[in-house]
Amino acid sequence: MKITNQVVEKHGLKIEEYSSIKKLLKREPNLLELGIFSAMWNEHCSYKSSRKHLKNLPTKGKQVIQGPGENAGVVDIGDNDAIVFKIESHNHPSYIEPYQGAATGVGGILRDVFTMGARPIALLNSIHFGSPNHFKTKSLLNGVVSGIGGYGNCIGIPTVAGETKFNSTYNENILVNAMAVGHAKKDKIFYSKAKGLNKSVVYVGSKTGRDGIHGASMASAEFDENSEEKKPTVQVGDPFTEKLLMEACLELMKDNSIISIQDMGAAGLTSSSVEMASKGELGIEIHLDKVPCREENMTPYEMMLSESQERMLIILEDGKEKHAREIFKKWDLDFVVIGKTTDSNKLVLKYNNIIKGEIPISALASKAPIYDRKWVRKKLTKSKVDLKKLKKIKIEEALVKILSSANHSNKRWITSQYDQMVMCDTAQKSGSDAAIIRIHGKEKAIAVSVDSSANYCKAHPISGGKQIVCENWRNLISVGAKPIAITNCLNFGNPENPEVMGEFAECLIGIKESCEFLNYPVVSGNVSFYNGTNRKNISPTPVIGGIGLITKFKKPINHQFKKNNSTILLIGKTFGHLEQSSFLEEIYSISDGQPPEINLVNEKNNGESILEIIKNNLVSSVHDVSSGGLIVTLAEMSMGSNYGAKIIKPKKLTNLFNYFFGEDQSRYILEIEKGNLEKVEKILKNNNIFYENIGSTQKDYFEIQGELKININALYKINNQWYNNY
Amino acid sequence: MKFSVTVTLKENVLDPQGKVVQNTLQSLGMDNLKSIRQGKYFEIELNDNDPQKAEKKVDDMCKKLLANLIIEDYKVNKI
Amino acid sequence: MKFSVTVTLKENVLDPQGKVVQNTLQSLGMDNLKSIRQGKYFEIELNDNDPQKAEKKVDDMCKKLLANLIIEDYKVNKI
Amino acid sequence: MNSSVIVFPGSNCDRDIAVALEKMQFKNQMVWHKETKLPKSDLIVIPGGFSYGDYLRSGAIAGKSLIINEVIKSANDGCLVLGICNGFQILTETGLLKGVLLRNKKLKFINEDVNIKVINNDTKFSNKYKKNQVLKINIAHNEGNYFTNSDHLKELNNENLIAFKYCNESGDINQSSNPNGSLENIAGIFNSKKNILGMMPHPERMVDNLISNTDGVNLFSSLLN
Ligand SMILES: Nc1ncnc2c1ncn2[C@@H]1O[C@H](COP(=O)(O)OP(=O)(O)O)[C@@H](O)[C@H]1O
Ligand SMILES: [Mg+2]
Repeated sequence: MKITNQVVEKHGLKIEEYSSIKKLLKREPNLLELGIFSAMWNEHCSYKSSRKHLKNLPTKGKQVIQGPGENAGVVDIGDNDAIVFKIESHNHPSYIEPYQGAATGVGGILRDVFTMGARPIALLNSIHFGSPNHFKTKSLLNGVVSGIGGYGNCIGIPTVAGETKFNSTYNENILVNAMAVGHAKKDKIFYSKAKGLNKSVVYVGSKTGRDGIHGASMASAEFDENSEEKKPTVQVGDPFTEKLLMEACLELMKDNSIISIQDMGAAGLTSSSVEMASKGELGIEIHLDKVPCREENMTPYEMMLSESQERMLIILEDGKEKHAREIFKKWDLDFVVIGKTTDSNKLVLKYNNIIKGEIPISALASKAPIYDRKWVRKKLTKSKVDLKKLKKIKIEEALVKILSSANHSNKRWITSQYDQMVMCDTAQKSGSDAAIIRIHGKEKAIAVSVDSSANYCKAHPISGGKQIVCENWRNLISVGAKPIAITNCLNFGNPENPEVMGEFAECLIGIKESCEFLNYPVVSGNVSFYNGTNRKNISPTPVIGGIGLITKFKKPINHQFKKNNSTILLIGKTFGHLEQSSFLEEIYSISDGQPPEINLVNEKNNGESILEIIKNNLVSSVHDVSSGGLIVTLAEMSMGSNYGAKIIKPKKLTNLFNYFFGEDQSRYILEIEKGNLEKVEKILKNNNIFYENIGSTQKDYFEIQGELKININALYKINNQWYNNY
Repeated sequence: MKFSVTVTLKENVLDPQGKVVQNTLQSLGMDNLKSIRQGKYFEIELNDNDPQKAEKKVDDMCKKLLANLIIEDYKVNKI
Repeated sequence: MKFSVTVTLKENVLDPQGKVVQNTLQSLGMDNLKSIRQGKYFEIELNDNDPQKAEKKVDDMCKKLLANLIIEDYKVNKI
Repeated sequence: MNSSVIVFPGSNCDRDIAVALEKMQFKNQMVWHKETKLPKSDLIVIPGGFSYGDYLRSGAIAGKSLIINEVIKSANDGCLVLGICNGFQILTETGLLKGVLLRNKKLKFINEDVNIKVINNDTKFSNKYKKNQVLKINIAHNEGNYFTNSDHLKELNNENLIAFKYCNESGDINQSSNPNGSLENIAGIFNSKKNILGMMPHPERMVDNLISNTDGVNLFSSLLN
C-alpha cells in the first residue's frame, strides 16, 4: 500500500508529524510501521499536548515509592505494605457501547494494578452523563453501571465508591473513569523496565483478535457524525479470563521469575513492547507468527495494533520458563515466548523470520513529538448574581428540590448493583464521604474517594483545580484517614483549542498548589483530551482519586447522626458564597459567577484538627460540607439515620439562603456527645479553628427553628426517588 | 403472528461465553467440535395481521432494543 | 457441518428476562406486542461428515451441557 | 472439624469462606477443581463467585467439573455440603439440590444486606439459631430467583426443607421483602436428608463486627456443635 497523505491522516497523524517520522527513519515507513507510529504518537500514548504541564505536578514525598511513569503509582503505608493505584478514562468506547466500554475500562485499570504485583482490593468510578432529559442518557446510565458492575462483580473485587453526575455538557460525550486500588508488599513490586540481553519475551493471557484496532487513536480523536464508522473498535470484556490472568500473574510473582511485566492496554502489543524496551534502553525482537491469534489470517499490522483485552507481556529470567509455563497452564491461559530482548535499541518485527518492520525505539518513545500548545487564560466573569432579583422560594421547597434532583439523589440504585463486600474487608461501603478498606489480616485500613467539580473548574480553572484536591482531601479526613496521595484523570476537550488548553494548564496550576500545600502528591494519572463533538468541548473535568491511611482501625466513622441530643458543630467560616452553587443551578438554572475561594491554610488546619478529634475518639459523626451547602450536608446526616437535627438560625444573619446553601470551602459538620464537647472545643481553640455551635440532634425530625420541620423518613424518601422513577 | 429472532455476535467480536462452552464440551470428550458461538434467541408474538407490517415492527424492536448493532447482528424469521 | 440450537425456557417457567424486555418494548410504544420470550442460541460447527451422527452429537451436547432440562427445552437444526 | 473448600476458576469468595472457617476453628483445606480426590472432610463448601464467569448458566460448567463427581459421592455418603451463592447454583446444576436459580426479577445484580428468617433450626447447619430468628445477611447475586416445580415445592414445605426465607426487619415474609423474586421468598434449602444446604446469602461475610455483623457465626458453630 502506498502511503499517501490520506493514509497518514487516517492514522490520526499530521502531515508534519509524518515528515518527522521519515526523518527519524531516514526513509519512508511501510504501513505496519506507520500504524505503530500512529499508535505511539497519538495523544493517548504520547501525552504530547499535556506532558509539558504535567511535569509541574508535585510527585514526590516520603510516602511515595513510585510516582507517575509506571503502570500505577505506589505509596508506602508502613511495615512493608504498599498501596498501588491509578485511575483511567474509557470515555469514548463507553459512549459507543456503554456496557462493554465501561466493563473493559474496569478491566484495563485492574491490569495496571496487578501488573505491579498488587492484589486489587477496591474499585472506584467517576461517571458523568448528559442531562437526564437527553434521549441517550438513560440507556447510557444503565449500560455503564451494569458494565462496571458486571466486570468488577465477576472478577470479585469490591466496587466501593465513586461519583455520578449529570450535566448537559456531557450530552454527546460521557465520562467513564475507573480507578483501581491494590495492596502489595513493598519489597515485591514489579516494574515494566526491561533488563538484560537475550531474555525471553513472553505473551500471556487471551488470544489476539481483530478488536479495537486503532482504539488508542479513537480515544484521541473528536467525535463527529462519522463516529458510527469507528464502531468495531469497541472490545468485549472477559472478566473471567482476567480473573485467571490475575491469579496466574500473582502466583508467578511469588518468586523471582519476572524481570519486567507490562499489560497490553491501549495500542496493545505495540505500546507494551516499546515501553518495556524504552525504559530498559534495550531493543526488542518479536516473532509475530508466534502470537496466539483468535482469528485466521491476521496480518502483522492487525496483531501489533489489536487491543484485545486480558493480555500481558512478561520478560522472564533465564531458566524460569518451565515454571512459568506450568502456572499459566494451570489457569488455562496462553503462554508463548514470542521474542527476546536485544542490544539493537530497535523494535524488530518478524514474520516467519522475515523482517516486516524495524523502528528505533527512541523514535517511538523519547523522540515522539511534544507540543507546547497555545493556551489562553480564563477571564473571570464579573457578573454578580443578585438574589433579590430572583423569584422567591421557600427554604423547604429549595431543599426538597435539591435533594430530589438527579445530582443529589441517593445513589443506592447504582451501588446496589456492585458487589461491595466481596473480599470481606470493606469496612465502609458507598454512601459515605469515603469508603474504608481494611488491609487484609492487619489492623490498618485505607480510605478512598474520587471527586470532581466541572462547574467550578469551568468558571475558574485555577480555583476549581485547587478545590477538587481539597474536596477529595476533606472526604478522606471525614472518615478519619490521613490523606497520603492522589491519582488524577484529566478529562478535557480539544487541546488544539487554546481555551481548552488554557483550562487544562490552569486546572493543573490549581491542583499543583493544593497538592503541594497539603503534601498530597500525584503518583499516577491519565489524560483524556478530545472530549467533545464537532468543536463543542466538555467542561473541564479533572477527577481526583485519593488514598488515605488509618493506622489503627477500630471502627468506621461516617456521616450519619448516631445519638440523640448531641451537639452539632460547624467547623470553618461561612461567608455565604452562592455563585456556582447547586442552589443556583438546581433552582434557577444559573451557572454564572465565580466558584468559592479556598484558603489552603485554613483547609489544612481544619482538616488536621478534625483528624485529631477523631483520633481521640471524641466525635460520633463527621461530614464535610460540599455541594448543596450546609443544609444539604445536615439533611444527608439525618437521612437513613434515626436522628435528625434541630438547627438554630444564627443571630447575625444577612440572608438565610446564603447561609444555608452557600458553598464556602473547608467546612465540616461534627456530631459531638455533650460529654465530649469541652474536650473538642479545647482542641479547636488550641488550633485556632473557627467553629460555631449550630444546634443539636433530635429524634425523627430535621428542623431549622422557625423555618422548617420535616420527618427524616420523608426526607429519605424524597432523596431516594429519582433513580427509581427515572 | 409469531417471529423468531436470533442475535449473534459479529464475526470479529470476542465471544467469551462461546469460548468457555467450547472448552468445556471438548473436555467432556466432544472432540469433533470445531467451534461454537453463543447468541440470544427471542420468540415474539404480535397481534398484527399484516405479515409485512409485523415483520417491520420486529425489525424495529431488534434495532431499538434486542440487538446491539455495534457488536451484534440479528436475523428475523416468521414461524 | 453446521447446526443451530435454540434453548428456551419451558412454558411453565417464569421468564423474568422476557418479561422485562416485553415491558420495555411496550413502553417504547410497541403496543401490538403480545408476548416475547427469551432464550439462548448456539451456532455449532462440527468436523463430522455424517449428518446423522453429527446431529446425534449435537443432541448430546444439549443434554449434557447446553440446556438445563429441568427448566429448558431445546431444538436442533442443521444449517 | 475438617473442611474443604472447592476452588473453581472464577470462584471469588473462596478466600472469604476460608477466613471464616479458620476463624471458627475448622481445619480447612482448599481443593483445586482439577483434583480428582477430596481430602478427608466433614464439611465440603462450594463458595460464591462466578465459576467459569457464570457463562452459559451460572453454575452449569462447574457442575460438569472433575471434582464435582467426588462431591456428589461424598454427599451421597452423608458428608455435609454447604453451597453459598454460586455454590448453591452449582448444587442445583449437579442435581444435589432440586430447582434452579433464575435471573433476579429486576434483571439487576443485587448487593444488599437483607433480612432472612430461620425456618428450620433443627438441622446440622442451623441448630444454634432460634426458630424464626431474623438475621441480617449480605446478598450479592444476579441469579438468586429460586424456582422449582409444584411437587418439589410441596415437598420442601411438608418436609421442612426450607432453611431460610427473605423477610423484613420484623420478620414478615412478603413480596416487598423479596429481593429477587424467588418462590415463596426462599433464600436457602436443604436436600431431603438435610446434609446439604444451598443458600444465596453469604454467611461468611457476617463473622466480623468491624466489617459487618456476626449473624453468620452461628451457622458455623452449628456445624461444630
Ligand atoms: N458510580 C458510583 N459508584 C459507587 N459509588 C458511588 C457512585 N456514585 C456515587 N457513589 C457514592 O455515593 C456517595 C455520595 O457521593 P457524593 O455525593 O459524590 O459524595 P461526596 O460529596 O462526599 O464526594 C459516596 O459514598 C460515593 O462513593
Ligand atoms: Mg463528602
